[in-house]
Amino acid sequence: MKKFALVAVIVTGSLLLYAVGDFPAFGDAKSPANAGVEGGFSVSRYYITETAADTAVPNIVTAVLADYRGYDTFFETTVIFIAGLAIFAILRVANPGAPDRRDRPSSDSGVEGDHNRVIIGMTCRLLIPVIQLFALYVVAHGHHSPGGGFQGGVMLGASFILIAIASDLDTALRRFSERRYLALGCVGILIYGGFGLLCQLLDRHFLDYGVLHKLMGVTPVMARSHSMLGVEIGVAFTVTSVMFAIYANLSTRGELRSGL
Amino acid sequence: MIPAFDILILVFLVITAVIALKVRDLLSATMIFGIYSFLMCLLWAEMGAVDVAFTEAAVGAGVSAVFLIATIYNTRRRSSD
Amino acid sequence: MAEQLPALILLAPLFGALLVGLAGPRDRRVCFPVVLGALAVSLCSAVGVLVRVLAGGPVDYFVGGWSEPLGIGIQLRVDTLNGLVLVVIAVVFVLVGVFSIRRAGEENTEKSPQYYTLFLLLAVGVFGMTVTGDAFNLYVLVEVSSLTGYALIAMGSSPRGTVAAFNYVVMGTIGASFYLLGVGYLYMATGALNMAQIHEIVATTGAGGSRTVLVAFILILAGLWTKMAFFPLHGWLPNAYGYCPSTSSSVLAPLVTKVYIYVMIRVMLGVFGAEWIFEHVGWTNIVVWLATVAILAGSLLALAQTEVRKMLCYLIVAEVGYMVGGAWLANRWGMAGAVYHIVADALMTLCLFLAVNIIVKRTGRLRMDAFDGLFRKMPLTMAGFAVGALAMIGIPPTAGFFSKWYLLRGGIESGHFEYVAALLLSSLVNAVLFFRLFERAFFGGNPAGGHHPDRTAAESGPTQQGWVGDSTLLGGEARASTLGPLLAAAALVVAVGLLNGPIVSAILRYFENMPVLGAP
Amino acid sequence: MDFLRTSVIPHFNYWIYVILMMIGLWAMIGKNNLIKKLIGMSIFQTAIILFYVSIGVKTGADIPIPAHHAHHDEAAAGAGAREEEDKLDPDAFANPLPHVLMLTAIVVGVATLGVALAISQSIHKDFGTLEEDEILEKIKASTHDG
Amino acid sequence: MDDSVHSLLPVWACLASLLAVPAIVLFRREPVLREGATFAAGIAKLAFVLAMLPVVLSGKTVECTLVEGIGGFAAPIRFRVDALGLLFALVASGLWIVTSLYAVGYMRGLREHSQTRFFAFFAVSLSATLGVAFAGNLLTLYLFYEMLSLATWPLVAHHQDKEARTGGRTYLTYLLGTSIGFALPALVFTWQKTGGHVEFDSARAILAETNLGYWPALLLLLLFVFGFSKAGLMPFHSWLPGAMVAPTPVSALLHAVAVVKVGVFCVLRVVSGVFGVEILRAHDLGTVLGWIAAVTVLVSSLIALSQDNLKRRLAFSTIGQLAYIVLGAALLSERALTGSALHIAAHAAGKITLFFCAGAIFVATGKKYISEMAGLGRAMPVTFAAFFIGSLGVIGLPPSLGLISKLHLVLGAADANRAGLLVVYLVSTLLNAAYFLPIVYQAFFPRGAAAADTPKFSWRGVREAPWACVVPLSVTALLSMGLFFAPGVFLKLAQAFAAGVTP
Amino acid sequence: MIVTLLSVVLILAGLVFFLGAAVGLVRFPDFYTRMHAAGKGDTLSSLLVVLGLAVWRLHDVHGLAGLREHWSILLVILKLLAICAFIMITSPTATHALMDAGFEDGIDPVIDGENNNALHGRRAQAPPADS
Amino acid sequence: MIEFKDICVWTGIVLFALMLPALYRVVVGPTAIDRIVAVNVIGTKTAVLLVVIGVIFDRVDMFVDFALAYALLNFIGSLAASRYLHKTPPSGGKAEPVTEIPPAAP
Repeated sequence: MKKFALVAVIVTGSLLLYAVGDFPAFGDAKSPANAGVEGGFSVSRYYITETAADTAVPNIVTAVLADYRGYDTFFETTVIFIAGLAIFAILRVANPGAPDRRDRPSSDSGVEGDHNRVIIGMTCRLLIPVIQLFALYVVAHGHHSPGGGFQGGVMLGASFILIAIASDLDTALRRFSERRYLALGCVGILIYGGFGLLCQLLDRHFLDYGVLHKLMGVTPVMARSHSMLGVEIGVAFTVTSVMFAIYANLSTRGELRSGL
Repeated sequence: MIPAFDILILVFLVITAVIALKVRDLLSATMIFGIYSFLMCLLWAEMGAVDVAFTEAAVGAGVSAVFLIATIYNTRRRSSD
Repeated sequence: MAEQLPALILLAPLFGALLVGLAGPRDRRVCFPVVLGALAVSLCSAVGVLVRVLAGGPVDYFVGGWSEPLGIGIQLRVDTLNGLVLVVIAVVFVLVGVFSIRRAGEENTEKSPQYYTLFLLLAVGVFGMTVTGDAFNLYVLVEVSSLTGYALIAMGSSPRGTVAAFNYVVMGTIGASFYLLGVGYLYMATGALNMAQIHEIVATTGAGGSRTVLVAFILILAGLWTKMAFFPLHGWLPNAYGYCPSTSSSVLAPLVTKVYIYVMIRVMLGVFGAEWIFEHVGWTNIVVWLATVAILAGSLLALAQTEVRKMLCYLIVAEVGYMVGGAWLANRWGMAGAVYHIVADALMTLCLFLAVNIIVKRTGRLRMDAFDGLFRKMPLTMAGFAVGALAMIGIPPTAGFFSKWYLLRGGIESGHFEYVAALLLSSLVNAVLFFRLFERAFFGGNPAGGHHPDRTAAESGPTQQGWVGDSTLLGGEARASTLGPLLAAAALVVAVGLLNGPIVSAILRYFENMPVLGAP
Repeated sequence: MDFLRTSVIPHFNYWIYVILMMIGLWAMIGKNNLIKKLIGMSIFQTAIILFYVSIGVKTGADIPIPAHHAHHDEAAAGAGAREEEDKLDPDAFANPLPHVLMLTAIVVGVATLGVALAISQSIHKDFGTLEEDEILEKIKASTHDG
Repeated sequence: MDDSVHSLLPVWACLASLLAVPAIVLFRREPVLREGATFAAGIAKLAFVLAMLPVVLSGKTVECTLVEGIGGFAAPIRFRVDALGLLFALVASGLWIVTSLYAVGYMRGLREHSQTRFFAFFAVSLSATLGVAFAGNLLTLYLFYEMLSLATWPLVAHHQDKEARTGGRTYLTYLLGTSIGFALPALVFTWQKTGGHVEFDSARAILAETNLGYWPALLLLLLFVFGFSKAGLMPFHSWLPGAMVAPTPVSALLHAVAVVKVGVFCVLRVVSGVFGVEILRAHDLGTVLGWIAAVTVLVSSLIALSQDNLKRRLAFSTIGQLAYIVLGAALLSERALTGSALHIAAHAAGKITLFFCAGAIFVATGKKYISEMAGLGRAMPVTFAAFFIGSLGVIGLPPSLGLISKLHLVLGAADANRAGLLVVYLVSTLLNAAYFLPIVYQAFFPRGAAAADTPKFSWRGVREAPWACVVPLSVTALLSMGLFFAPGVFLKLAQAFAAGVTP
Repeated sequence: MIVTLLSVVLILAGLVFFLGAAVGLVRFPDFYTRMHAAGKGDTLSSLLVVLGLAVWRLHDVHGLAGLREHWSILLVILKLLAICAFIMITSPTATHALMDAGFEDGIDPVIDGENNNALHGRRAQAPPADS
Repeated sequence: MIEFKDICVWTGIVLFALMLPALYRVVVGPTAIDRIVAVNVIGTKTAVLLVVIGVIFDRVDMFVDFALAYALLNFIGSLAASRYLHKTPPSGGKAEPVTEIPPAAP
């Protein structure tokens, strides 16, 4: 198997290096990608110059992500949702049989009862609210500074995982039960799709936020900016629930009982 | 784009990738893979790709390391190669 | 409303999936009506779009309303090429939807809501891949359908299924990443992501001649060939579809590989352009030889299998060889034959997999001895299986014959006689494969059981029951919910065969403005 | 020596991306342990992200979030007054498109990693090992008597 | 140019027996009703064919289209009944009734198993035969040709024991193999050469305008001729003896009338409809085809001589007689074509009688080998009398239609001044006589050990086969003799076909 | 001028402490001592560098009055201080957790130079070098 | 007067240089825990480096956000590793735990 791997690597490697010679220099501002072929129309130049006019959002990346190529991000969220569902389908065991024999009565059964968990428990109890607050800030602030639905969602998910690591999975599940995070995953995408469907109901194409100014009562440009925020919130919901779902299933091999 | 950092980080990247695949203990491999994603985040920041850096930071530090450790907990820590 | 149809094909299953995801765990009865409703809506809108395309030319749909400078937003495009493929996919999904009412329920009851959600999300992925006109968006939808594919295969309880799923994940990721890399190289050379824009830049400006575009083409091809299990890269398919749950194999086998063939044709003609490929690059001989090897290898490996489902999987590898060879014959008939074969092969494979899954479920045996005396026990299932098998062999009234008919014509016209010979040989091998099964089904397992009418006929054993004779006709038959789709698929195989005239003339309309493909 | 100057230094990022990709590919196919294969897969995917982002880099360009001093007074002065405001100079900012694409790629990477880890756990549940050669032996053994 | 009458008659004729299949399956419990359905279908089929007779005799063709094909892209599935088609249809549907009666007697006599399957597939194969007869273009011809191969496979392997399966397997390998291996590429090559026009048209052959070189034309001809391997030309003939493992009614109708005649009919269609006489004459391909047929005639007759099993001898004699028809077609003269068309009917009447007799002997005495039949004539006079009349028909001696057709063939060979092929005809007629007449002579005037009434040859208590077997064989024997005196319909049809084809 | 000088001094101090930590990480004989060096040195050096940069942030603000209308700079400085605070909290916790895990996992401290640890056999086996 | 930006670049380079010993410890590290400690060191350094890059780009307000996020998320990995080591039987730092865990019932 190793020989075959070597052959495959050599073949692909030489193919890729063959083309590297023909690449524009690294960092060249006039390369076809950055400035169009032979001065023709360049998509990225349009984004840089027109985003402010079209969507009044300073962070160009968020504007392109949520508005111009919103359809991509829509399916990106679906990919994450599918990953969560897939792991649920593969690992989740309906009625776990005998308790896991490795679950010896570990000394760190909970924050209270275990002498050396006190420090970690205390720090986490201190930090987790801050992380969650900061995550919500990141989601809300995606327009002006780097951040947005995904990053905020992952941080929120990571905070729940931190609860599970600091104490144990059951305390985390008490706060964010399985039924709730599966439902929240669907709700996230429903929000995102809802925005698109709303535009279709006002007979414009899917995800064409400009038309929502009729509902929001602001200029079409600002309507785009606000609906982008709404969409980011939807994404944050899905990503949070899926990240925690994946951790819950992976760490307990689908039994949601005594995991890592 | 900072040329000095760029070259340094890229070299570190290759070293970390090779070590991550060479070390036999999977827990160490996971943690070294953590460094790999830390350095990736630095590289994106240095190249001006701020959003990508944030995602890589959140995903690399927050999530993928923990998933790998969870899997190792449920399977075996020793790898044959 | 009519103007929203291309998006509706996609959104109906998506919102159906979310509804099932939300309502499903609460009570299971809601699942099935929502699934069928969503798929019915997408089937109607697919047919609606096809009618509009045949009447008024290609339909464009700009998501997000960004149409004026082309390439800013994402463009969905439906023309005669993918109009047909959309309808076939919708039909297959509806049929498998009906087939999987009871199946998913039996295997692991408490996971059926999740199974249906994944099933509908697979529909979203496959529809999206067929409709999209943006190179990177295609990658995202490839990932959507691949991930649902991994989940559907890994859900099963058989250990070999999970190992096969792991290999499928690794090879699928390599394939998808090569495609992504190819799109990256294209973006670096042309600065555009919209397929029409790239085509225009590659055709007109000097960028077309550069090495980057050439390597981009090789990478995209390698990626797609891995995903469609083209012969040298087919390692994952036989085990993946051989050992996965029955409902998953009946939805994945007919669709996934065919959609990637359509994607290859769309990328070849829509992004790089026929002139660029067949004149500037011009590897038709190499690829047709590869296809020939794929056909022969697929057929011969199928001959060597003992388990029926794995045999069918190797036949899929051979069929992929047909279509890739047809597309690369560089003439109008080969291309039309390849697209027609996508339609025909989807239905044929669906027919065969539905039948085999029913048979494996009832007899519990995977090997060929599952077929002993089946014509008497399950006549209707075997009738469906027979139609699918005849189509695979290429007996006239079925769609399989006509697709071979056009591929043969393409092969002869372009002078690739090795491809023609491979087509014929593989038809013969298919004949041997299926008549082995028919013989067992017709005449029972052990030859000794035959009744030899020698002179002393009077005192020989009691005469065997008549063929369909004395046992009640439908006694041993499967349930209506699993038999209906099978018979519908069989009927469709013959209908598509008889209607090959209008279908192929619609397909040829797409190739009119391509002089390099030869005069009509 | 000039080969180094003409084609390696200006394309240093692309050389490293090819090397990283090949390490990932080699690990995916060559490694025996399933978790090592997955680590190889992640390296393989991040290498592609490196390629994409290095397309959009421009020397001396700022991050693609314009500072927007005009932002404060823009709200005050209303849309009309902004017409004559000069459009941003594209060469001053990094190309945002690859960044958008790569957000998707990272997310897809995590999704695939998660699913693959789940599958490897269920393989461990069935076969008790994550070494590919041991798994193949167990399959061969089970097919003989199966 | 004769115009065409549009009517649904050919479709009804073809569907008549197909509609019988559900009836047969429904009445699987009541044999009487089941056999009734078969007879009703047979009679209906003959009626429809006869209804078309006056139209075709007046020179017009009956046409109708089943499935529409758009322009040159897809060939439509279309029926077009002309003289040759009608002749063959008449023979097939006529003899089907007689054979059904015989089959009922045979099956009842031996209490065969799964008779419903037998009769159902019997009906399906008949409708396929008529489909080939009425085919309006190459695609429809190929469609029904394949349908016939598949429909007859369960009949051949009816006994379900070891030899039956191997017989079925060789049967399928040869027929399906050659049809997909040779006929399909030839079909597609013709389609591609003529740009999608594959309609049979009495005015113009399909490949008339396409200027084919010598070698491509030869290759195409060989692909077609060996593709339709039901005609049993030499290298691809061994499926026919192999199929003798089937019950006798199957051998009788299918291998004397339906299956093999379909093969020869297709060769005639290819020679007349696809290539047309001018091209064959221009490239002188007639001689190549002629010598292939001649070799088949001589070799098969010699093998027939050496066969002791009666049915295998009849099988090899069939291969020889089919080669006569192909030889006639290869001569490309008008009278030869009339002869070969007529010989389809002549051989059918004669050979079916012989198979019936073989079946009757088997039902009555269980004997299969000629050496064991010495002296049986006295015990079964009617069967052996019919056997004698049948063999006269096949050899071509006076009181049988065979004589007229062989006469035309010989005169045709003379017209085309092919001395070599003329000699082949005469020699083979002698060989035919050599392997048939001794059977009859030995049956009536046993010599040597047989005469001494030794236990092996004592036929005490042996009576004729049941009436249901004896009546059909006598009817066909009388038919073969009667047609000698009044060839009428068949001769006119054959002459109309030959006149239409040769310029 | 003073502000830049102060920030440079802070940054240099940070680097010196990190040098200390790095040397400690390499030279110390066993796990616990290395942990000691890494934990402390690492946290302090990060603190100092970030403080240095926070201080430098004030360089173009002239006096307290300037601060009032440049509120955005104040926000940044606050965030930088928040980073310092969080590093102060998280890094020692992580080190503590690792040390505790190491001890629980059975790694023995090296009592005196010759590596014959005299921890009177509370842990039976010596920590063999990793394969 | 040397630009402050050059100072930052040099600080970055020195920080990278000083990461090398940590990398050395990762390569050599006798026990897994040593490697994890080295990873922890490099992790905290990344947060600092992010701020340094922010200063070099002169857009600290953008970079400070996710440097803060990084500082917060960084120690989850170490906590997870330590919890893993708690839950599994003591292996004295080697990869192979002393008592072989019998795999789950197949």
